[in-house]
Amino acid sequence: MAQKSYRDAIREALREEMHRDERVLILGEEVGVWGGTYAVTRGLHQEFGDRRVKDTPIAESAIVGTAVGAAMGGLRPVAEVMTINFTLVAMDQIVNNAAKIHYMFGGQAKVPLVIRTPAGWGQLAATHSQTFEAWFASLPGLIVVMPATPYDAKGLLKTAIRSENPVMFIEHARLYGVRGEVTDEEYILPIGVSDLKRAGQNITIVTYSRMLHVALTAAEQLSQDGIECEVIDLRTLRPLDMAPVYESVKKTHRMVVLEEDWVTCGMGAEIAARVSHDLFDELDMPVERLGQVEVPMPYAKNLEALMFPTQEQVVGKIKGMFA
Amino acid sequence: MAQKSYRDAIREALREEMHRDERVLILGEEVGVWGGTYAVTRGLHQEFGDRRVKDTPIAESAIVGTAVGAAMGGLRPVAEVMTINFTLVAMDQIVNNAAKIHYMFGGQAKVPLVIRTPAGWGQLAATHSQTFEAWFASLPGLIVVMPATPYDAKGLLKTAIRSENPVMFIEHARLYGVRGEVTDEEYILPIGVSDLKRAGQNITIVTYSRMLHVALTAAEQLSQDGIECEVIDLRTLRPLDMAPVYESVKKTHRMVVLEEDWVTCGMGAEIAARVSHDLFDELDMPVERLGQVEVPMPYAKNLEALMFPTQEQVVGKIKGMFA
Amino acid sequence: MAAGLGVNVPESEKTKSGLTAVEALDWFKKMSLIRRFEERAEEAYGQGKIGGFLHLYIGEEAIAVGALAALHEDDDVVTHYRDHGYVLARGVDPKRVMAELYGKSTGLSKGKGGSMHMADLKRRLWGGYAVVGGHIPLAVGLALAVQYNKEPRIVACFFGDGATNTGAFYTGLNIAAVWKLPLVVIVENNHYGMGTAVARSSALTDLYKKACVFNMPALQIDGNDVVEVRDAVREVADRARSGGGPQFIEAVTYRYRGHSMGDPQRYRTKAEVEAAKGSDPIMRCQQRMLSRGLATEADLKQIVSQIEVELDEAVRFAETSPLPEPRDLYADVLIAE
Amino acid sequence: MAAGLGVNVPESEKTKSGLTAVEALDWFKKMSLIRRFEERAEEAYGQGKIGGFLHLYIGEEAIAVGALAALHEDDDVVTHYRDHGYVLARGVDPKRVMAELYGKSTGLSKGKGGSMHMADLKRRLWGGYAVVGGHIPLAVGLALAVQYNKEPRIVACFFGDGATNTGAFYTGLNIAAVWKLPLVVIVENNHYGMGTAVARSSALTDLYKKACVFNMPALQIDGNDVVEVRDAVREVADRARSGGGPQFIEAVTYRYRGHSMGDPQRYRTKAEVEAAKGSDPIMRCQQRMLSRGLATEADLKQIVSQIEVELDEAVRFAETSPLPEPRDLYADVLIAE
Ligand SMILES: Cc1ncc(C[n+]2csc(CCOP(=O)(O)OP(=O)(O)O)c2C)c(N)n1
Ligand SMILES: Cc1ncc(C[n+]2csc(CCOP(=O)(O)OP(=O)(O)O)c2C)c(N)n1
Ligand SMILES: [Mg+2]
Ligand SMILES: [Mg+2]
Repeated sequence: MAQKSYRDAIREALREEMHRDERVLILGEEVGVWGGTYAVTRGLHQEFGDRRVKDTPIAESAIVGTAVGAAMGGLRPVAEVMTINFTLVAMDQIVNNAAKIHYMFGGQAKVPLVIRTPAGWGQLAATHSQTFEAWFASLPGLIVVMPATPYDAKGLLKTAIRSENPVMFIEHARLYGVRGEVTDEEYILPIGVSDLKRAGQNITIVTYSRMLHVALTAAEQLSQDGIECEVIDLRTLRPLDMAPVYESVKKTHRMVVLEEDWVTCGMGAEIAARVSHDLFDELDMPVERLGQVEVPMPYAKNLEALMFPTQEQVVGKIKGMFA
Repeated sequence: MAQKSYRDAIREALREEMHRDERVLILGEEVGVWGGTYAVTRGLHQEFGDRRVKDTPIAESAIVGTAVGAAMGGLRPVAEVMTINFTLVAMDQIVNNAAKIHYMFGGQAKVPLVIRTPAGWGQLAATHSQTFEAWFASLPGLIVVMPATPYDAKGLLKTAIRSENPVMFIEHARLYGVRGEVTDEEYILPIGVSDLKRAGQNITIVTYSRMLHVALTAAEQLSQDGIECEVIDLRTLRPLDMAPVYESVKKTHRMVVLEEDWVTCGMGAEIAARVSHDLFDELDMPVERLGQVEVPMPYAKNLEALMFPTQEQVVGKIKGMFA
Repeated sequence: MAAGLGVNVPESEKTKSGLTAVEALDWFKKMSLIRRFEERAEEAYGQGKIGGFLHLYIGEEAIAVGALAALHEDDDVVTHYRDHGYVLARGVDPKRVMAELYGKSTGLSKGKGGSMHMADLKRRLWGGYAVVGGHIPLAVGLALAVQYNKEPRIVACFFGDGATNTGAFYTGLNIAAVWKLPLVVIVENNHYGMGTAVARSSALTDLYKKACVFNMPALQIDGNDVVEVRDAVREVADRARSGGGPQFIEAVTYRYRGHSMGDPQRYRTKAEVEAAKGSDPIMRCQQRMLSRGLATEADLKQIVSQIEVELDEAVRFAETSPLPEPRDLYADVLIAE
Repeated sequence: MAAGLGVNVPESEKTKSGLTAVEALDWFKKMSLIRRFEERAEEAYGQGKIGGFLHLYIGEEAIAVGALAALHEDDDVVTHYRDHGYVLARGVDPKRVMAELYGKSTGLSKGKGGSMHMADLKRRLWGGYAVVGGHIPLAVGLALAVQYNKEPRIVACFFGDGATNTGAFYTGLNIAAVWKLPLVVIVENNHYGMGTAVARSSALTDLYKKACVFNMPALQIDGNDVVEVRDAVREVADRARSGGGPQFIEAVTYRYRGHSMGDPQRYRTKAEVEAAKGSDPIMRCQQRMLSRGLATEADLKQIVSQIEVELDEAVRFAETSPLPEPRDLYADVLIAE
């Protein structure tokens, strides 16, 4: 096992799949000569050339639409949308074409497409700090993956590229530098399987993407106070694999959902609604949700710092549940 | 009181506000010469002329963006997006401009804009039968109104036009012909106030838009079996007025959320999560959610008929909760 | 190569290719089939047997027929929602098209798509698309796949005048131009996008001129002359096929019917519509055939009556075909893996 | 009126208007202020005092300064995120701009917007916008409001070469053209959108030619000649103001710095950047002033040192201003009613 960054793990997945399958190509803004705004595709243009690593104009709807068409036509495009904020410009192509073409024509066409895009923030202000995973997770016909670790990111991206279905693959700009174990052997991971990231018997934390790391550090801290958190990483947001969550809550009888998105109508709402319904008699107390403060993102660093649940807040919330 | 259609009530609101305030103008595809695809703006172009009723090219992002700019510049535009499906093309303008401009510049600019758009369906297939209210309801900076009756539609639209804030005003194509009481005196209704549409003590149905009517007929039928449903119409989806819901559930201890959207990550998830949390000890049983089958919309009439909760299904579900 | 608005356009004598009787009969038959098919569909719609939107192509038949005659069988075709014409012109059995309109399981898209979403992948018909302009990037992507695989094919994409005001039109075709993709776009200028006349929605009204912004070769042609359409498309398709990059055609035509069923048509006069019928594509094809001795009145009558038989059969097939099963609702959302 | 890529452009003698010493000194001062302001900001960014994206306008100063000199004080201005130049050119106190970069409550947007979102409504600066092209329809809407109210004002909208490939650019400007709105758009062609050269992203590389699709009058000018910019903008603004409809200017320039902080700049050579500096707008303005006797070396030195004082003050103000209060997080989401 080697320690690799989330960025490098994703690049390895792209590179390996491009070597494995001649039909795989990358397209997006600055993916080629620049090497990717977040350096994810660095070196791939030199290695694979213009044909397989294509810089595009600033036109997300056309990037995604072109990728959908190319996928229909037999290629395996990996389209990069520079940040998830710009998927707003491509929304019609994602929702109406990527997610519906297979169904709408009675199963004739397929769209084996991956859209890679990072969520993230860092004094980028209101329009550049958003995260819309719950929107995508509401769409039948689409698969939504949002990995938190280098290992998961690599294994899931490889599976996404091999998938016959359209996959929204949501990365996180603030995870690119995070390192973790990634085996040197080739591996893939199944889409649609939640992952137990920490075992514990007192309370279940359900989370995904960057918030997994907040959850894990909070869990360590809580452990010192004798509260053992079980931490479940959803990894795939559509289809949702709730089985490990249910199994866990049946044991812990307490649950917190932790997300980076606004709470209202976020993923947490869906998870909380399902657990509150399906495990009505198992819960000792209400499911708690922690997420982003419900205002647009401000630029000022001190205000931005107030926007997301911190380790302290998670610890505080959970301690409160045992008070 | 006169009986008026939802369509006519909306047109009256537009007409009255245009007479009241010279700054109000309408723009959108086919709003003028054609008189509105759903005949909502019929006659207004003749009455108010090209200056105040403006047909646009097919370019929803530019329609909404232009309306945002016009609102910033001191007008009171009412932009029509022909159906809510086409808001996907305008998503960046709605999310990043309409909803954020006031905040992003520290409160300097304001966007007193109304975007009118109908949800709906009727053998229009996958791309033309969607409803995204939960997406809009997740956005700080935006107000989301979704009225179910002619009376509410008129009163809320007038308030929306007078509002200093951007309002997403979501109508329903299958309600345009529905008639209801509308007083002849001028009136406005407050945004952000849920409305008790039927009193009952056994179970609470929370709903909005077209599903209100399904809820009300189901409630009549259930009444014959001795189950009295309290039906609450949210009317505004952001900000959410939960007080009447809580009051009701404290009395009934049972709740169903009924929506036309896909259940996963829909409005119902948010309502269910809040009630399950805030009224944990009040609920006799889990909150139930009823909504659209989670597949893209098929064209065939017999399949489409299977997509939405019917009166029978609501009755069945609720009877089951008392079995 | 230019046509006016709904006035009698003199029969073009500029046709470069000789017209054979076989071709002419085929085109006459196809145009007539499309027209009569749609008249039948209109009837069925009136009887409540077809639902949703039904956009008729009546008056515009020469474009689909002429263009598809020029394309190779394995060239890709992507269209907007006014799509019955292309599908029939490519030889799809009218039975399956009518069954789709009826929402039957035997329909071209298994009853899932309806009028606006006809696809037949075996014939490389990639579908009709209902979001205006949204399919243009798909065609660009299909052309990218063709170029990537160095295939000798091209992609043809059809859409209306109104679509030339969408973002997808500009952003998609710019990419096609920068990457020199094997794509032919055919704008069907039928003078209106719903009720909005071109001049009320577009800064340029000669739509072929919009190609200037893509630095793309462009032609304006009489879209009601099937021969002119065939010749023009053949010429530019050859260019696209041999590495000449994307090509742009504006085919001027006129829509006789409302935009869809139930259009109040306040935006135009009856007289304007009647005048446009003076350059009817089927009539003009017929006159040319007769005047050049490529067919007799009897030949044409026979074709027309054959079409009625075929359409009776299509309607019967649609009427008697089974509805989709409830379980079909859940089929084809995702491919199982 | 045409400029090449980053090579020595001979000082234009085609200037139509006489240049007064007052004007020249004002412009020299503003351009120098913008440049030095940004160099200070760059420094502060290096020290971690400014965060997020910081897009520098260095090398392009003549456009903001020339254009705003031509506009009336009450004309509306809408810009993209590379926006420090416009704000300073319109006379906003550098203190408040620097404070915004520092995310302080005294900042122009109260610390909510940062570098990319500078607005000052009192000066009809409607803001910098960070979604490429997304602000163009806003400018169209502001122009609609002007037209609607029959005001004698115009709207000016600035954006980059890359933005001319977005859907918002095409769909927005088409509406402006159809409605003949009082709008002037100024494309700052600095040869790159991030790392993508114009020819790699746009089918047309002379960007003023894109106006063809809007049927809009268009000019290509040397964006590094402040006089040429002022004259051109004055001319077309007059036209727009007197009912001539929207006007299009491509101002050719060059960005000296990376796209934002931390750009590896693999897409161009150092030599290219150095060559471009040969036609530096400030240097050219200075040379012109000296050669025409509009100022002495001493005058210019004095201006430059005044600027340093002003900027010291701006930095001090930014450093010592209070942070926004936690409760400010919740302010200005919606207007209370
Ligand atoms: C993005 C979008 N906006 C609006 C519509 C509604 N709509 C359907 S067809 C149409 C007119 C299209 O006109 P044109 O492109 O000229 O094609 P035609 O119908 O004339 O063949 C409109 C506005 C839509 N389907 N998609
Ligand atoms: C819709 C969208 N896509 C991508 C980006 C990322 N991005 C920010 S600036 C930029 C380049 C813009 O280039 P140009 O318009 O030439 O302006 P310049 O930066 O050169 O002044 C890109 C791609 C964005 N902000 N918005
Ligand atoms: Mg048309
Ligand atoms: Mg640029």
